[in-house]
Amino acid sequence: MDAQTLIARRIARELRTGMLVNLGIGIPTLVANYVPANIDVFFQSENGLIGTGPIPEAGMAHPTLTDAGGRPVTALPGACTFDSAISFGLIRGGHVDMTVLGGLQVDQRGLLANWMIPGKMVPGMGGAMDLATGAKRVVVAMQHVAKGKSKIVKQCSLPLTSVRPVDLVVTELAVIAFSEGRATLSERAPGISIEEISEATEAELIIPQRVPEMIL
Amino acid sequence: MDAQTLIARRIARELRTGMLVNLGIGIPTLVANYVPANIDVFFQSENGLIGTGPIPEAGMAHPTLTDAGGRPVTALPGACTFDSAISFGLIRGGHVDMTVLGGLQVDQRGLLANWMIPGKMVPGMGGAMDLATGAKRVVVAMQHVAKGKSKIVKQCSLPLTSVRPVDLVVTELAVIAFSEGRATLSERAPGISIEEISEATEAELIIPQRVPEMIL
Amino acid sequence: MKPIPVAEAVAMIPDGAVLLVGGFMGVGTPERIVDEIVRQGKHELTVIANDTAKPGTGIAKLISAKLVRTAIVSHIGLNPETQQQMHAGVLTVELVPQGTLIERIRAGGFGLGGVLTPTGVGTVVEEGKRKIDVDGQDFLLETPLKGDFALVHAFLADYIGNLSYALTARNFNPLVAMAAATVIAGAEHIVPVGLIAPDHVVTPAPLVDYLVANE
Amino acid sequence: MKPIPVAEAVAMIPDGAVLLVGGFMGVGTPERIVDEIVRQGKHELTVIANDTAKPGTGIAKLISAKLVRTAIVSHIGLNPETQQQMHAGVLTVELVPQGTLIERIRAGGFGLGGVLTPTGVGTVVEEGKRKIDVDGQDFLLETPLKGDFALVHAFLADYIGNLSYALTARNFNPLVAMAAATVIAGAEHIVPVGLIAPDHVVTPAPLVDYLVANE
Repeated sequence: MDAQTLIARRIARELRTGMLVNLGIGIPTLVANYVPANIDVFFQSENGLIGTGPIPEAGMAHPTLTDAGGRPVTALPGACTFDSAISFGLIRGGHVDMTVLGGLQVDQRGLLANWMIPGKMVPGMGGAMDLATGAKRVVVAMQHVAKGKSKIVKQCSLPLTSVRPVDLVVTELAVIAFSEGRATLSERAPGISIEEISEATEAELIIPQRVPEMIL
Repeated sequence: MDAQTLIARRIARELRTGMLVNLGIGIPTLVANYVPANIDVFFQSENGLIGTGPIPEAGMAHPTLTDAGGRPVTALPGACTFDSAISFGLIRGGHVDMTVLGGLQVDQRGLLANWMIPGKMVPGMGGAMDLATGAKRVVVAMQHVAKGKSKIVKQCSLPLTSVRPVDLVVTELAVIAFSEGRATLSERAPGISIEEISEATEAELIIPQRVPEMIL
Repeated sequence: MKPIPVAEAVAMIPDGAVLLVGGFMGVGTPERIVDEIVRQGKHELTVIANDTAKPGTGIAKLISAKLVRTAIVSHIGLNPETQQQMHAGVLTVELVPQGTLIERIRAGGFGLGGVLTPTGVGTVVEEGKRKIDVDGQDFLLETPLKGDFALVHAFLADYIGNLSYALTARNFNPLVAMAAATVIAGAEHIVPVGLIAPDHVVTPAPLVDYLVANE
Repeated sequence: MKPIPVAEAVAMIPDGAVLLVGGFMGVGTPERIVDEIVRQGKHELTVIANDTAKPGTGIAKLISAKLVRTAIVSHIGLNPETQQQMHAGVLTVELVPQGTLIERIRAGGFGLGGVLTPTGVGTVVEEGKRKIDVDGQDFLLETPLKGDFALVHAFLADYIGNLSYALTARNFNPLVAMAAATVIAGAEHIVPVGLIAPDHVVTPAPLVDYLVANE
């Protein structure tokens, strides 16, 4: 299983029936492909849709039914649409039960940087700051290491997305949970040792006596 | 013509095609009966309706089509409904071109008191404070004198509705316009002399050389 | 979401709860839920709503049954019982301008820290509140309102909880549905999923916790 | 309200105007109005909108034609030309979190003094802004945004200017229609008065100043 698939599958196991879930672009989007059987969730697209379904078959799209990137989507029965003020009221007001966001860095208190690299491309924060600040639960989907450097750092060197800590980071190596300003290694990827994770992690991790393998 | 009819008819002459107009309870409500021919205005009911029509015929009402007092109304073709946040966004945001409100007192700068008499009944301000503060033009419909006392006063003794001055007061005796903190007698009711108005008015009035009679 | 009996829905509300209630002079208030609250005799309630309606309708039934300790409303003029209980000191009434009230509820539901409104500046409404100058104009800082339960009345609901409203019965309903920990909704008609067009849904299903069955 | 030719509508927009534009990645932007602005070559525009779309669609056409001096948006990541012009110093881009941006526009249209949001606290977004403590939590005071013209794209319009929107093409449109001195709307279909049900109208007719004819 490649890294992205592993991360998406593991995060999909966080879904519970009835949840309103917002998926960011990149790896987070893949989570929708692995919703466990018997789990029914609502996917929100922040451009104004709840009940987002899969990408339409060729020739069956409509130009006014799109995701946050402007790409065609479908809507499931029971879907609803709304304006951007309501969309972000749902997000900021804590009505979104879980958001899955990409990450550039997460520090050991759980603070996330995911929206810009100074001096490089500045795409704009879009909805990321509102999602990271307002969603009931924030899960970060990212590779553990980029260009040889840990993305789970002692302190973010990149501009923060929010000062509200994330709840969970899932990488191709580990699941790390954040609470009360501390990072705890809670699961290992299949076949990955605690030592390998520690070595790939700049942040200080609390390592419990027993660190189970991810169930995917 | 009785006082209320005279006031309502005179105010109706302030209406212009395309205006969005909100009428308060009491005399203001009567204004809708005297809209001049060839003038098309939108009436807003702040409980969530634009395009309010007349009271329905017996047996032709619906319990969910009501005015701000909860009484049955009709809706004209092209009417629309909305929630209370939008309704007051229209009011506070200056999208209501004109509101007609009842008054207890208006002072010579144009400040209005119309929502409570301390020690007596306290109905609550409802939408009056938002209307007096936010509508583009505020017109007060009231009797000139109550219980022998002028209602156009030097300074309001009753609690203010807003510190934003009203634009026009229409009584059964006169039309008084307010601008730059001063009250100007701009019209007399038919058959009423300037002296009669001055005598019935506690506030200082600017009296131009020529004060025409109201056209009704 | 299988609709539940109204008695079961109301049984979840404890004495002392803060209720956000839809409706405007009784229009758009969930009457069956209100009736059941009276039947079960929930006490010491705080009611946040536009008004206390007219005797015999909507929120007025809660007032008449003396179940309300605090009412945060914009208007009580059509309900003499509210006035009597207020003067007798058994009911605390906080009067809020209507546009401010609905924005405070919205701020509560939309995760905002408050509302900056020109309404009430220079009047008794400003007492005890912070004034904030923005570009030379004064605004009152009005704080968010939230509730333990929202009581919502819709025209159509579907079986996952999407709601749409009828005409002037919409009023406070979509806003209170955003601002409470638990949302209980009644509807004139409960229809299969997919029968309310996506563009006509006003309150999205995930906001609704319980749908009251039409028995 | 008789619909007017798009050229006539756009002729009212002066160089240097502040435009509030509906749309999200080009979906729900009034393309014909945008095309006409390009044809008439309106210069030094300020555009307030969610994003600058992708090259060849919506607001991106204004960027490509170098008509925009300032863009107040939440996202420019899908439009490399915006980035190039920004780096070349010919285009000023003010990046605003999306939820803050839409609330600032709403505040402008709804007569509020600003928005108190937790979004951006402790990040670069808070630079130069007031922080307001409400009940022990910090919020940023974000100021209202208004425009000279709103450019709105609806699905249905009726001949007095009521508007309804289709699916995700709604987005910023109903909000920008509240926040501009003059509102110019285009629609997929213009229908007789009465054909849009009152509950399905999203933008009330009195807000719309000009309706663009479908030629």
